[in-house]
Amino acid sequence: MSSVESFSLEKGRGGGGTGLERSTESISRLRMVFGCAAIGALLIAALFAPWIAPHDPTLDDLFLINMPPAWLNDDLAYFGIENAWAYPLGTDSLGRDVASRLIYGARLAVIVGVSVACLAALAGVILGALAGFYGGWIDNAISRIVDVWLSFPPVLLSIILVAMLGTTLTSVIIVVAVIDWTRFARVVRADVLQQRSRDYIDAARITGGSDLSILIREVLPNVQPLLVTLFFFEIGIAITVETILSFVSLSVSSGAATWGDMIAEGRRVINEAWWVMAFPVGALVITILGLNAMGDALRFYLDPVLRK
Amino acid sequence: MARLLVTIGSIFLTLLGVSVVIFVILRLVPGDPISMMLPPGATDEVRANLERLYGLDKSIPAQYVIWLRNVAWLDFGMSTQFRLPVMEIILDRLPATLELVLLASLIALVLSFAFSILAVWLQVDSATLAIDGLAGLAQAIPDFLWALIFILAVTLFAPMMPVSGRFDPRTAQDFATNFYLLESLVTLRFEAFAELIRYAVLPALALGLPLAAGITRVLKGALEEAMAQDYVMLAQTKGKSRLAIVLGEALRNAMIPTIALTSVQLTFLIGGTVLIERQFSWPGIGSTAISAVINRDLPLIQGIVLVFALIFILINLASNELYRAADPRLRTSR
Amino acid sequence: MSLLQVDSLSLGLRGTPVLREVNLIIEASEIAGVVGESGAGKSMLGKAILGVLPRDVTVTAGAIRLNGTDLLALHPRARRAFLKRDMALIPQDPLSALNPCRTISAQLAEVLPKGTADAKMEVIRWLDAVRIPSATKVAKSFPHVLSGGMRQRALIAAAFASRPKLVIADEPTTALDVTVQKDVLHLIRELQRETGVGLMFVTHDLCVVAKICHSVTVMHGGRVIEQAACTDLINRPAHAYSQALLAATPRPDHAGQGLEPVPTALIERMIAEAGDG
Amino acid sequence: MKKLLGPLAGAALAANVAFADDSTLTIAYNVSLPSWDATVGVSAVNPTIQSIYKSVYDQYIDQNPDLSFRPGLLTEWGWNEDRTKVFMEVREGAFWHNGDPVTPADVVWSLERAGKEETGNPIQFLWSTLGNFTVDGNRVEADVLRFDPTIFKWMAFLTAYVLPKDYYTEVGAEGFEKSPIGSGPYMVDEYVANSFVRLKRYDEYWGGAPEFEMVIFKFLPDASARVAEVETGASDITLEIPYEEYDRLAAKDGLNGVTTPVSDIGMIFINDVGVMEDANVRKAAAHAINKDLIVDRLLRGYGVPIDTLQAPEYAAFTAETTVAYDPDKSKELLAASGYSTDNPVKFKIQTTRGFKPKDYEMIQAVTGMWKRVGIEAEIEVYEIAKHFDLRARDALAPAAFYNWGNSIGDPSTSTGFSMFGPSPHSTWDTDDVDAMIGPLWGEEDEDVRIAGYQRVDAYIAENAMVIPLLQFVQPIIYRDGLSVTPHVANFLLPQNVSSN
Repeated sequence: MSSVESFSLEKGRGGGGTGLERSTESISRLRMVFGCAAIGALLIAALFAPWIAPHDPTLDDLFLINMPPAWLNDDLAYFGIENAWAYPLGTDSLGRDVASRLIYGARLAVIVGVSVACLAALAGVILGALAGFYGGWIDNAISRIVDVWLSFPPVLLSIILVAMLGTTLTSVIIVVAVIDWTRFARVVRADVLQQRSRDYIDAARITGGSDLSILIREVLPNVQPLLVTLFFFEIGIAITVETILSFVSLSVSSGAATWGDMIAEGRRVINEAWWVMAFPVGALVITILGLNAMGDALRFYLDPVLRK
Repeated sequence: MARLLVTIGSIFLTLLGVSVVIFVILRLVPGDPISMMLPPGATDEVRANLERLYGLDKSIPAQYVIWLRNVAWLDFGMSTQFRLPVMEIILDRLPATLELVLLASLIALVLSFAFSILAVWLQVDSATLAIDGLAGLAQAIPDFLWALIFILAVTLFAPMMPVSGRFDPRTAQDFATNFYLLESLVTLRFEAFAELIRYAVLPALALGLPLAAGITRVLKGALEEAMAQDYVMLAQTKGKSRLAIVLGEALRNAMIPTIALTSVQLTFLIGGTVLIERQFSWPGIGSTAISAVINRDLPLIQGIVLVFALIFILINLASNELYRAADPRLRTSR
Repeated sequence: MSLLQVDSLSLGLRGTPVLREVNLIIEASEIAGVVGESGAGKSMLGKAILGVLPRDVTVTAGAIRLNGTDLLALHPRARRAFLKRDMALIPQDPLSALNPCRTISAQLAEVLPKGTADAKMEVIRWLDAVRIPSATKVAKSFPHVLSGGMRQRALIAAAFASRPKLVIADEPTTALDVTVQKDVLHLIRELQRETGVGLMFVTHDLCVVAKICHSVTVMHGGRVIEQAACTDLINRPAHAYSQALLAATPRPDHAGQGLEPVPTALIERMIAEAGDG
Repeated sequence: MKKLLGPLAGAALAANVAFADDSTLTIAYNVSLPSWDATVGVSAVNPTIQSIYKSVYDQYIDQNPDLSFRPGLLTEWGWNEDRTKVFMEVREGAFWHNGDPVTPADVVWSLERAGKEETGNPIQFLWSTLGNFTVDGNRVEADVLRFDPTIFKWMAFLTAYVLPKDYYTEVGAEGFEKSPIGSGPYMVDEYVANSFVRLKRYDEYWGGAPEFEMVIFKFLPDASARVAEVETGASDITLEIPYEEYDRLAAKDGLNGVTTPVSDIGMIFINDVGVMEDANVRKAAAHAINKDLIVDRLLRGYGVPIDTLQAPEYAAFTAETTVAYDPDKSKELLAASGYSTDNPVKFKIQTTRGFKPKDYEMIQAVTGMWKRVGIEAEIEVYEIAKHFDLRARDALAPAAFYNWGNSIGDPSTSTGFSMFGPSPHSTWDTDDVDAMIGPLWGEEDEDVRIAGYQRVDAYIAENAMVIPLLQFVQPIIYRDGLSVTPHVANFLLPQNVSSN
C-alpha cells in the first residue's frame, strides 16, 4: 500500500524487466487456468467414463455405420434410430459411438500417460540420481548408457520394440517408458550434480546422514520443480507416441478405444465421415496443449528463481 | 589433438553400444526374413536351407561377431529385401532424407527467428500472445498429424500440390548425385529447383513446424530475457532503434541457449522422418526403415539405425562446438 | 538557456504516479546531484530524460528540454538522434551493462561521433584516457575478462566518447568495491571537467554528492523535496527530510558520530502530506 | 547412380493434370517393388508385386483375366503318356529388351536356376521336380523326377518367369538388379526403390507393342496417398483403396471405377488347440457369423461371401458346400458344451490391420457377432511378418484372420497347402484331414483330384476346421478416357489398360 513499495519495480535491474515479469505472471495464470481446465476435463472423463459414456465404446452396430454427429444427422430413418442425440458425436465405420470412444479414450490416455511418466520418471530419477550423486565410474557408465539410448531414432526404435513385445496396452507403456527414461535421467543427473556441491549437503553429511537419506531428504526435493514439469510433458509425449504407434497400426488392439486408434481409423474414412478423426485429434491436441501449459505454469510457480 | 581422439573414441564406443542393443533386440523380434520369403508349401528343409544361406542358423553372439567383423571393412551385409549391399542402399537413400531435413530445418529456423524477433520487436501483448499460442499449437500437434492435415488440405483445396514422391517421374532430369535440390541449385537449373521444392515443401513443413515452435519458445524467451538486460538499456541511450537492438545486441546472446536446446529438437526432427517420409512416399532412409522393419530386413535395419545414431552423435558434437563458438565466455576459457 | 530543463514532469505506472511535477535544471559544465532513497524516483527521472522508461511507465505531464528543444514533442526517430548525439548514460551495474557477446572495441566504436577517422585508434585512446592498462589488448577482448572496475571505466569511456552535452550517471559507483569507488568518482569528475559536459549524478549517497556536485536535488516519493546549491544543502538543509537524510549519512568531517536513521514517523507524515496511499 | 531421364519439360511447373496425356499411364500402386529378380528372394512370392514383373518379364505360361491359361513364352506344353517326361515348345520371335532372341536355353536355364537350392528360391522344391533337360530345336524336354500335377499351373504363377541367361551371367546378380531386362511388353527405364519405376514401351514385343509409350508405377503403400493421387490427377489409375473412397471417387466427375472379385480370400484359420478341439465351439463360431451383413454393410457390398476355401472362379468350387448363418444353432452348440452368453467360451483371435480392406474391422464385427451367442474373443493385431513366423511354428492363436491368394485357382494351393498338416503353412493339423489330402498330391487324374478336394472341403466345412469369410473384391479407380480390364488374379496390368 505504501508508495515506497509500489516503486519497488525500480529495484529490478534495468527497466525492461518489469513489464516482462508482469506479463509472465499473467500468462502463467492463464496457462494454469487452461491447463487445469483441460486436465480436469480429461480426468473427469477418465474417472467417470462408465457413467458419462452413453454407449459401450467397443459395441459395434453394422446398421449404424458412419452416422454423422447429432446436429448434422438429417437421415434418422436410414439409420433406424429415433433420437439423433443418442449418438451426439456420430458413429465410426463400425457403428460405434464416437463420443463414448472419445471418453474411454481419455481413460486410456490417462492410463498410458501416467504409467509411462511414472515408469520413466522412476527409472530416470534412480539412475540420474545415482550418476549425479556418486559420480565416478557409476556416472560414466550411466551416462554412456544414456548416450547410447539417445542415439536411437525414437520412432523407429519404438516400432521395432512394439514389433518385439506385441501390441498390448502394457507393451506400449513399457516401450514408451524404455525409450524416454533418458529425459529424466539427464535432467536429474545435472541437477543432483549441482545440488551435491552445495553446502547444505555437507551439513547433512556432518550430521551423519546416510547417502540414501541425504539423497531422498536433501537432494531430490530440490530437483522436484523440474521433475514436476517434466512429468507433465512426459504424459503428453506418451499419449502422442501411443497415437503414432496406433497410426502405424502397431498399438493397442483388442478394440480398445484409444485416440490413436480412432485417428488411424478415422483417417481411412475421412472423406466419408470426418468426425471419426476430427474429434480425437481435437481431444489429443487440447490435452497436449493443456499438459504443456500446466507444465510451464507449474515450473513458474514451483521454481523460486523464476517466480521471483 | 587429445581431445579429438577422445571424441572419436567415444563416438565409436557409443556406436558399438547402439549396434549391440539393436542387434539383440532385432533377434528377439518375432518374425524373421525367412518366414517372409517362404511360399505356400515350403518344407522345413527349405527353411533351414534359407537360414543357412542368410547366416541366421548361428547363435546370436556368433552372428554379431561375424557382422561386426564385416562392418569393420565397411561391409554392412546384403539387404534381404532389396538384394543389394546395405551400404549402397543407404548411400542411395540418405541424400533424399538429408535434403528433406535440411529444408525442414531451414523452414524452422526462418519461421522461428522471424516470429521470435517480431514478437520481441513489436512488444505488443496481443501479438506476443498470438505468437505464443501459435507456437504452442504447432508444438502440440505432432509432425505426422501435420502431414495428415496437409495431405487432406491439399486434396480439398489445392489439388495441384503434389503429396507423394520427390519429383514427378514423368518429368525427370539428369542428376549426377542424389542431392537433387542442391545439385539443381548449384548447376543453376532453377526450373527444376522450383519443381523439386514444390514436392518437398509439404513434408518439410510438417517436419519443420514442431521444430519451429520449439525454437520459437526458447529463442523468444531468451530474447525477452536479453532485452531486460542493462546493456540493452545502454544501447537505447546510444540512440539505437528497437529493431537494431533486438538484432544487434539481444540476438547474439539469445542464440546461446537456443543452440543448446535446438540440437535435441533437431534429433527429434530427424527421427520424425521415419513417419513423414512414409506418409509422403519420400524415397529416403526413413521410409526405407519402416519397410525394412515390416519385411524383417535385419541387415538393413541395423545399418539404418547405425546411420541415424551417427547423425545424432554428429549433430550433438556440432551443436557443442557451435555453442562454444557462440559464447565468448567459453571460447576464451577453453 | 539551460542545457537541460525539466518542467513539472509527471510519470505514471498504469495510473499510479511515479514522478510528480518534478522540475530540474542542469547547466552546461555543471554536476547536478540527484539524491534520494531507493524508490524515490531519482533513477526514473534519469530514464525519463534519456527516454528509456520501462514499457508501462508513461509521461503524464511536463516537458524535458535539451538546449530548448522539447524532447517529448519529438518524433521517436528524431529523439533517438538527439540521444545518440547529445546524451549518454553511465549505468549502475557495470557487470550487466556490457553486452557479453561483443568486444569492448565494438561497443565503444559505435558511439564515436560520425566521421571519426580512425575508430580503432580512437577507442584505444579512450581506453587509455580512463586509465585501462594494456588498452590494445582489452579493446579486442570480451567483457567477461575484465573486472567490475575495469568494465565501469570502459563504460565511462563509452559515455564520454560520443562527445555528448549531457551525461547521466546513474549511481555509477554503487556496484563497485569501496577501493575502486573513489578512483571512478575521480575519473568522472576529471572527464567532466575536461569535456565540460553537464552531468546529472544520481545517487543515494550524500557523501558523494558533497564531494563532486555543484547543485543538489533531494527527492522522495516521486517528488522534489528540496533543491539547493551543494554547500547550502550540506550545511543548512531546509527540509526536515533532507535533514534526516543528512543525519543518516556518515560524514568525513563528523567522524565517530553515530548515525541517525531517517525516522519512520517523518516518512509517514510526508506520505500523508503527499495525499496518496 | 546416374539418373538417365528425359528432359524436364517447361510445363513441369504447371499443375500435374497437365501431364495426363495419352501416351503415359501413371499407376498409383499399393506396394513397393524391392527386387527385380522375379525368381529368387523375398519379393518373388509376394503376389501383389507380380503386376510389375508381368509387365517386364514373360512367364512360361500366361493367364487370361478370367484365370484361364494361355501361351506365354511356351506355345505348347504337356506330359508324356506315363507322366515321366514333360515337353515344352518355346515361342519363336520373342526378343529380350537388348535385342537378343529368347531361346530354349533361356527357358532351361531359368527352370534349372529356379530349382537350385543355393539360389534361395522359395519355390525351389517345386521346380526341382523337373530335371535332365534336353533341347531339340524349339522343343525342350525334361524328366519328371517327382510327379506334381500342378507343375504347369505353377508355370503361370509365382517365380515362374523366364530371365535372360546370357545377360544375367554377364552382369551378375547385382548388375541385374540395377538394370534388369526381360522379354515382356515394357522395358525398365528408371527405377527408384520405394518411390517409383518408369517403364518404356517395348516395340518389338512378340505379343504386339502395348498402347502406352510410358508406364509409371508409383509406390504408395498408404491408401490415402493413393486416393489423393487419383483425386488430384497426379496418377491415372489406382487400386486397393477403401470401399468408401471407391464409391466416392467413382461418383466423381472425371473418374470411373471398376470392381472385380479376385483370387484372394479372407479366412479365419483355426488352430487345433485348447477350446478349438471342441467341435461345438468351432461350429458355433462358424454359424454365428453373418457374412452377408459384413459384406453388405462393412464392405458396402464389395465382397463375395464364401463357405469353402474355393472362390467361384476356382477349379474345385462347388455351390453345394455351405455353412449357414444360424446364431440360434450356435447357441445350442455352445450350450451343449456348457457355454452361454453369461458363461462365454474365451479365446484369442489374431488379425492383420490395414493389410487387406477392412480386415481389422471385419474381425471387430465378427467378435461382436460372437459376443451375442456366447463367444468372447480377444483381438490381437499382428503384422504379416509375425503371422508368417507364428504360422511356420504352428503357434498361431486358436483363431487367426489372414488372406489367401491363389491366382491359379488350384485346390492344392488353397485347401491343400492351408489344411494339410505337414505343410508349414497349415494351421489345422489333424490326421483325418491329412489322410484325405495326402493321396491327392500325386493324383494323376485331374477330375478325381478336383472331386477329392471338393470332398475335403465339404468335410472341413462340416467340422468347421477353418472359417472362410469372403472373396475379396478389387476396387480400381481410373480417370476418364481410359478403359480397364480387371484381372481376376488381382493384377493391374498396364497391358490391360487402354485409352478410348
